[in-house]
Amino acid sequence: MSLDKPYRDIPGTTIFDADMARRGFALNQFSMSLMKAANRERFKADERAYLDEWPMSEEQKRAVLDRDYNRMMALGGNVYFLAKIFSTDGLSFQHAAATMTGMTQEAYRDMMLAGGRSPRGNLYSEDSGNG
Amino acid sequence: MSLDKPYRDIPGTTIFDADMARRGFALNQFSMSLMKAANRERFKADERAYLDEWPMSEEQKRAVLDRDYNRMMALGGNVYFLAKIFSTDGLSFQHAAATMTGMTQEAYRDMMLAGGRSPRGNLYSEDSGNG
Amino acid sequence: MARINASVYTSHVPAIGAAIDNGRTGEDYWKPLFAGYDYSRQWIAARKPDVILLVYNDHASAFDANFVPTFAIATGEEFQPADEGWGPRPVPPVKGHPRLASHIAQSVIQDDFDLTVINNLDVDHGLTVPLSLMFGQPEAWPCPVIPIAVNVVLYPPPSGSRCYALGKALRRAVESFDEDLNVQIWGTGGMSHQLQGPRAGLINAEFDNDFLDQLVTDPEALSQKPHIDYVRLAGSEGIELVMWLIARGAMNDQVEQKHRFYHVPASNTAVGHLILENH
Amino acid sequence: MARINASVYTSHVPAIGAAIDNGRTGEDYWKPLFAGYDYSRQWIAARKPDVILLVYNDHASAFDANFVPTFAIATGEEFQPADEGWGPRPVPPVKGHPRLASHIAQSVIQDDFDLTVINNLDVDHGLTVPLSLMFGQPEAWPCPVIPIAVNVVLYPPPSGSRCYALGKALRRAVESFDEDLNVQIWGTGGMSHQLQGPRAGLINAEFDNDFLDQLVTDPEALSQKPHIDYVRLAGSEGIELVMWLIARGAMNDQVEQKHRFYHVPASNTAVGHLILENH
Ligand SMILES: [Fe+3]
Ligand SMILES: [Fe+3]
Repeated sequence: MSLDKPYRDIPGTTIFDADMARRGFALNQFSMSLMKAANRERFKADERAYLDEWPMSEEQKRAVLDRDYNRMMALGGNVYFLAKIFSTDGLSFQHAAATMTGMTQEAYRDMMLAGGRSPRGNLYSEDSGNG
Repeated sequence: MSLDKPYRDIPGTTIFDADMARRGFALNQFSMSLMKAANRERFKADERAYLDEWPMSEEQKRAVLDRDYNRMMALGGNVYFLAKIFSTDGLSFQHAAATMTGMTQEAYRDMMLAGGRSPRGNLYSEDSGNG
Repeated sequence: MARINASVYTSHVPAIGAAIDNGRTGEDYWKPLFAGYDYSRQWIAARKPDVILLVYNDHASAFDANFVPTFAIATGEEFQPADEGWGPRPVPPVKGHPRLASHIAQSVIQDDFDLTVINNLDVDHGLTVPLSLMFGQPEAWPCPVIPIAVNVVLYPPPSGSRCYALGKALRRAVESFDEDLNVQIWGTGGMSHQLQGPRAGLINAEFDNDFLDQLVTDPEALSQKPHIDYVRLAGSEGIELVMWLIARGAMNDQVEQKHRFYHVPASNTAVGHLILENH
Repeated sequence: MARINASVYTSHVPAIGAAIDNGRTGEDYWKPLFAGYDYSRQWIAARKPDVILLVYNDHASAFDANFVPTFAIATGEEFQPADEGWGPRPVPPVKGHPRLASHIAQSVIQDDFDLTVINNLDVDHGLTVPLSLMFGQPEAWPCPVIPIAVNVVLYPPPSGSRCYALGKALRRAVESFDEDLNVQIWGTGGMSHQLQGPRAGLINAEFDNDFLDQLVTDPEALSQKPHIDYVRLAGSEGIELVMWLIARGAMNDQVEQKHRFYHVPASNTAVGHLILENH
């Protein structure tokens, strides 16, 4: 038997476990590199060229270029690492969170002001989408 | 009460515990820096100047200049870190060990060939020196 | 002998730090949140600790993907605020307490906790936001701080019961230190939040309030809560709450609750706050 | 399912690596030592493992004074021989087993061991000398290796009983892996030696042989031996022997001893070697 991964049935959620960390290692280290101003400059000047310096899959590079955070996470990215990308873009955590939900930033902000996303219908895959 | 340090009565032995590591931090990091060829060159070219780049005590610097390994250990150095110093000097672990015992390298080597330093008289401070 | 007399629990949302640093605490959005810490600033001024053991997690600031310690303790002299990508927070450097930290490391490892011992460590919002909430904006932090960093980013974090047991080991370590010190332990992070994926923005006020209740009255039972409950019910980042169990484990079974506060939202997160004293 | 079928124990003296790398194994000084591994090279050729869990310690090579993990596991694809100050050993890079290593990390942390998870790691003589002793000088190492690094440099190392318990947790982790794999676990370091101070050169053959006896027949009792006994009786660096208890803990209570060897000296150190099988 293998280890249980009971968190697989949480809707709309990717748990960053050791398997994901392995898959996303280069993606996350690339993101980390953007904590240095000089690297941010180089990345902004030519994103593709900067990405090509990292042993990332083409899929991972594409997801970064597209700023598709859900895709990045499916490919092993972790949100605290990926935060260095949207910080480089001058965007806030709330903005990034909104894009991952498919909501506008305004609608997301209003949802948070009204008490956040309800747990109702959002705890198990079978009842997701009703929340 | 404080933590027991029962190892204090082992003769001729410095245990590298957290207190020693704190005291020797800069000394050990300086030693580590000698793993890079460029740093070894700079150290060899002007030992004093290279040491002055590190936040070490004057006592620690003096012990390094004197290659007084027992003194370095009393000031928080650990032998695996200090090994980078005698490696830089082109000396072996056995040579360094010999200098710490006050024996010639030959006498030390002969002692090892004959089975090493005997535990007899070398286990407790009160009976040290008879071994 | 040193003693742990009190514990503080608080969320450590980066946006709270930004609001303080940019002078926006008086805005309508932030006012109710900071009001919840008015009592706390008075309380701590009156009960000034000699040292704080501050349990927090790094958020890909000091530790990269190559090195993930489950539990780490920092024994250095001074810790700089980390540059999290937009320059370090404009807060004072954090002074450590090398002698007590080394003592704790030695004691807790001999107690079979497999700590990583760190000397220098840049500390991110997880550690500095709680200091700002409790102490405001002083020239220098009023006391030394020993950072205790917990992995809650790479799954699995340490279990709730492991965290609770670590708290008890930390207490034994503090109580075997030979200097008279008034020590506080802080647990930070949480409450419910999820920063990622289509479910981002999840807030579970019922879960959070139950957690606050149980942390005060029955921490032993709370420590048995499995990880899956945190991530399912309180969001993928809600797992940070296991760090509160470390602080709670270092306290008496019976404690006096001095303060409790709960607020939604701070950016994406529910904010919880408790002050507990030993008597 | 994966299974731990055998374990190997050996000292990992750097001078042994140098003797192999410089073609000096036939010299009078070294001949008797390498003769002690003749059986071992035949044995392992016949019982080729699919993966080795290799328990060792770093000697200020990959880890500096700023970062001291008590237990670390490396999950990366490949590990380069470390440059220990005179260039890396001329041996092949070590391939990891990322999938099994990640599985073990997750399992063992959930089992309340506070591992540090590392991806890339340069491996020093502590890991490569045992590979050379067992496999000679191949073009490539014959199987993947998962490095498990233990702090034995900064006192206190993990206790003997903690190490023994980690071995049992590693076994549970391996046995919950869903692929059929023939796994070996190696414990390295020791035997008696002291590399520092006026007492340098201490060798305690009686201690070492008692340790070898007891490791085979009564490891549970041996795991209770306190640190002070190792450092007092087997030298300050003799404490490395606690790592053998990790490998032994992963084995059956009753084992078959296939090989035993003891020799003094290799440079400053007594060399011990055991091969044990499960049946
Ligand atoms: Fe956090
Ligand atoms: Fe060693």
